[in-house]
Amino acid sequence: MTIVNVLLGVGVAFFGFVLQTSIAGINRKVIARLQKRQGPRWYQEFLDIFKLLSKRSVSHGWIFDFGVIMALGGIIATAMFMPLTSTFSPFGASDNFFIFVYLLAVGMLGMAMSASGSGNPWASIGVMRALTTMLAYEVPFLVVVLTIIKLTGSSSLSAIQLFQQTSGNNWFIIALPIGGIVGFLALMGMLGKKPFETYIAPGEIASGPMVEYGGKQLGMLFIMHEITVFIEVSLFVHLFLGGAHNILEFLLKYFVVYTFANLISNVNGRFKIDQVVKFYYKWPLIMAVFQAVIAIYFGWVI
Amino acid sequence: MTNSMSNVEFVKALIIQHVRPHVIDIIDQHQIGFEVDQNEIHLLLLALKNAGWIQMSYLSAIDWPGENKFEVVYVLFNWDKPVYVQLRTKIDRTNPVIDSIIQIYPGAKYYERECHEFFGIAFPGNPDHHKQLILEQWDDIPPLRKDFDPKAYSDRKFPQRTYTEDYSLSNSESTKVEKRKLRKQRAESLKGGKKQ
Amino acid sequence: MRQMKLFLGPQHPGMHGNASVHLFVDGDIIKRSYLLPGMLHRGFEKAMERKLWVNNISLIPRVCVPEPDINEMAYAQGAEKLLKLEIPERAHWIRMIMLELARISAHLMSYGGLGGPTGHYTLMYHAHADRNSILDIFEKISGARVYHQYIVIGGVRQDLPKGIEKDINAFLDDLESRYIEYRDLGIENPSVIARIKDTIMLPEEVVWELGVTGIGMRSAVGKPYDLRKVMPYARYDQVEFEVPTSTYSDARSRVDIKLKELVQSISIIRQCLKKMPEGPVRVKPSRGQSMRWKVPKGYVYSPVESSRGEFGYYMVSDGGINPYRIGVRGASYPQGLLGIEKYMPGTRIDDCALWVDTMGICSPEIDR
Amino acid sequence: MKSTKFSLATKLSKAEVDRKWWEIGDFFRRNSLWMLMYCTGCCAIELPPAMTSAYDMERLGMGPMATPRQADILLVSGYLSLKTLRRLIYTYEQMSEPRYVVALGSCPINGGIYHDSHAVINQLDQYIPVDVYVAGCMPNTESVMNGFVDLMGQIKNKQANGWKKYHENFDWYKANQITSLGEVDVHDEFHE
Repeated sequence: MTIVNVLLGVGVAFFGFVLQTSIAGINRKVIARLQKRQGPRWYQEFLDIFKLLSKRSVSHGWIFDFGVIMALGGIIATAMFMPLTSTFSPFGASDNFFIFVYLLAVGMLGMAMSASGSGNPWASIGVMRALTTMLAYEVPFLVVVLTIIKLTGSSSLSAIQLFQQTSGNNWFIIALPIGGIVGFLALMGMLGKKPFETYIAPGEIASGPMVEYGGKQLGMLFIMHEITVFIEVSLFVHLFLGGAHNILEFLLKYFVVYTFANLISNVNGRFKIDQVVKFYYKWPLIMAVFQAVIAIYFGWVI
Repeated sequence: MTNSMSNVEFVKALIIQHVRPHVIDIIDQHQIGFEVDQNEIHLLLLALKNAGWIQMSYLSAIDWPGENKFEVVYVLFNWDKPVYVQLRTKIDRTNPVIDSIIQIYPGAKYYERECHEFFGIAFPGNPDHHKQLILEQWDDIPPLRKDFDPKAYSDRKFPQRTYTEDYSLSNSESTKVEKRKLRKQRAESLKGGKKQ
Repeated sequence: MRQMKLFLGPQHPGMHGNASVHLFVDGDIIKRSYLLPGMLHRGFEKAMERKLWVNNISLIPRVCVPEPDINEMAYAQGAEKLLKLEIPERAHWIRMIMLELARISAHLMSYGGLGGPTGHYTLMYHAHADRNSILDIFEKISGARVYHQYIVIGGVRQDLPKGIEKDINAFLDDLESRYIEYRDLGIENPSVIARIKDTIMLPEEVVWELGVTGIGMRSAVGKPYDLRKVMPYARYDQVEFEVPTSTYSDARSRVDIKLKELVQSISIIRQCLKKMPEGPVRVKPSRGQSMRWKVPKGYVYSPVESSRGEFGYYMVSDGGINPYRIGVRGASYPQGLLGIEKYMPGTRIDDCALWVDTMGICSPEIDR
Repeated sequence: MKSTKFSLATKLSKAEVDRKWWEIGDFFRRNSLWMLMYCTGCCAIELPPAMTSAYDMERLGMGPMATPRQADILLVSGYLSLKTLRRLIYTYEQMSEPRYVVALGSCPINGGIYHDSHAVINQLDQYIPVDVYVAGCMPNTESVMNGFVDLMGQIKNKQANGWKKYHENFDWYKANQITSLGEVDVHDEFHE
């Protein structure tokens, strides 16, 4: 681990932020067309974030401020490990899947801590819901990913990508179709897309954890959110869509996955929190276990 | 038409069976009004409710300072025999008290509260009738009484906008153009936007 | 048991209008709740006493903002009853067109409002886009988008503009062609169904206890209790329409009835456009008298079926040029105040905004 | 002889640097105005067309926000009863700076049609500073949108400094609030 690795990692995090923010902006335009309107400029998300950073902010005690920094730092640290293609990875072979799972939680917990520190009851409800949703989608997702790790024999993302790119092997979304569906459902939950967007829910709990944030803290949370989305979508691309040979392929896959999730999100309402948990523990979990059984014990892999 | 007219007649017969109303006014084939004594209201409401007038549409009061009376109004409706029945009763204005009807029509709870707030009529039997509902920190007589002047209250409490320039065109003919120009100038000066 | 107090409103994206629901929650379950009204109190009933009968026409549409025309209709109808005034035949039909257009607009707004609490913003955008074309039609007819002041005592303010039939028909065809799409987007959508089915119940005995009218009542009772049918005003007895009902009143069946009523309204407007006779549209007081228009002594209650239920004006005249007292019976009074206090506890925080939306609670008419 | 073209400017003073940064901030602020959806009155009914497909406010980078902390514009849509004014003042003081106020309709200007009402205030800028007024009862959606464009122009020209005025004349505003409201912060004793 040299200074070059660290610099590369920071570069990846920055690249992820720019990429995701642009794609989110383009997606806002796509969604606007779905809703019969013109939509904002494609760089609107950048303007929003920089505007928030330019505002004065109110503090609610040091936990509130520190939690935001912890969240942002945790997420940047996670993004630093993210490989972009099968050959480019900032920290070489340390791009283990479990690093992402654990480091993502640091960011989430930082946000939870900070939101609870604000003392607003809506924020506590939002945090409670966010953590409950996390528990719900992680279980089926981990079962599917463990199946993939068992099949590949490695938990490194680069290795998983290379395995899929080797001739004779399919992408895992084709090889494990049921698992692919479960993975995508879990991705929707991770991204906070609509049927599972219980913890932001402006119409119910007034944007949940974000209720007390304004100005710079909200700006940092937005940056954190963009990088989180980058990590999650990249994980899906690498795990299920065969990764990428070069950066263009990565961009294309990334855009397709994110836009598809967004389109589904915008023709759906949102569930209640108990429905989300019941949903994930019912069909996706059964499907994931079923997929694991037939893939590992019977070896039925397409 | 005859059928619906008979509904009104039915109500009239029903009421006369119980009490002798002071006034009966038949407004049209779907509406009839009675003025009765204060102590007969509950009896009549119960009788009407049993006869199918199960919906209480409206409850309010009218202030008659000349007679020193409040007139409390109950409007009931029956969906099967479509007739609106207004029951009115006059109560004393200096000490306005009338028993609550929430035992008969639970939906009247908030109407009574509102009536207390706007007129100052007390409804014993309604547990919350004295609490404030719509107004907050009210510091005057109940606002819907006739002797309350909202304009005076507003002038006293809220600052008014004062206009330094007079733009009315009722003056002599010659200044009209000038005034219009002034007005235009001021409008321009108020404009924000990109033109500046 | 520790309860947390939450303020849903007045500034909350889930609240329609400026009202506040105070919730005491235990976890996610509401234990106690009440509505705090009064944020929109303007003293209408007092203001109307201070103005002339004619002046009030400009004031009354502001009582209920999403559907202003019913106010004008109730007021004009009541004053005509007191005046014993027969208005021209054509005016009745034009009034019906306006009222039904307003009903469609209110239903679309409320259906789009379903998008807020359920998070389905595409539905909201589509419904509001269609509502905007109704507002454009209103602008052509009356010159104003929202507050038309078109239905006045003695008829309507002016005749329909030439060629408006074409616009109205084009709009109705457009709306009707996308009815299935609306259903699929909203109440046939599985994720929305999960939110609105079998929740926010309104049983029949609750209806009678609270005095709920309109869609809330019809969805629970299963009888066509609609003032347009039961005691027809204007010329509703000469058009054919059905009153959709159901006997199981959850949020979904209420929204369903709302959509079915929309279809009926479309058919009523079509019939009106066909059957409308030619002729004058307004009875005016004799020249110079409108400011001194005296209304004979009397008490009248003038009800109108709004999109949310029975909407009535209680009007008292002492024979002068000002109304002596005008009371407004808001259609959402029973379910808005007593309903939230008594029957919202037991539901979840998620349901609260949906409760307000599907029960059809309009805060300006509670506060006046 | 140094080339004038690419020479660095002479060392800027701190005030000038601040001003430059502020101008850059203003660019972002005016292109991404988030408004607080607080439907104080009936003009709020013209906001759904402005926000949704018909006029599409998002073109200008504007959007509704859920809570006062996140918002830049406080949109006073219509008349303000005393009860609302109290909550409006809490809301305004919660918003993070710079904050702007846009008042729709005639009622915040001079009382409008409710000028003689016992519950509606007559002039909003006695209580909180207002940056843009949009007149009309009710203002068309076009004029509402125009009001926002005007606000953007004002931000560009550094005229939208109502929030600074609120700091400078805080005592005057507070005194006015207390004259009309009695008490600004009330415990809500309804039903308790």
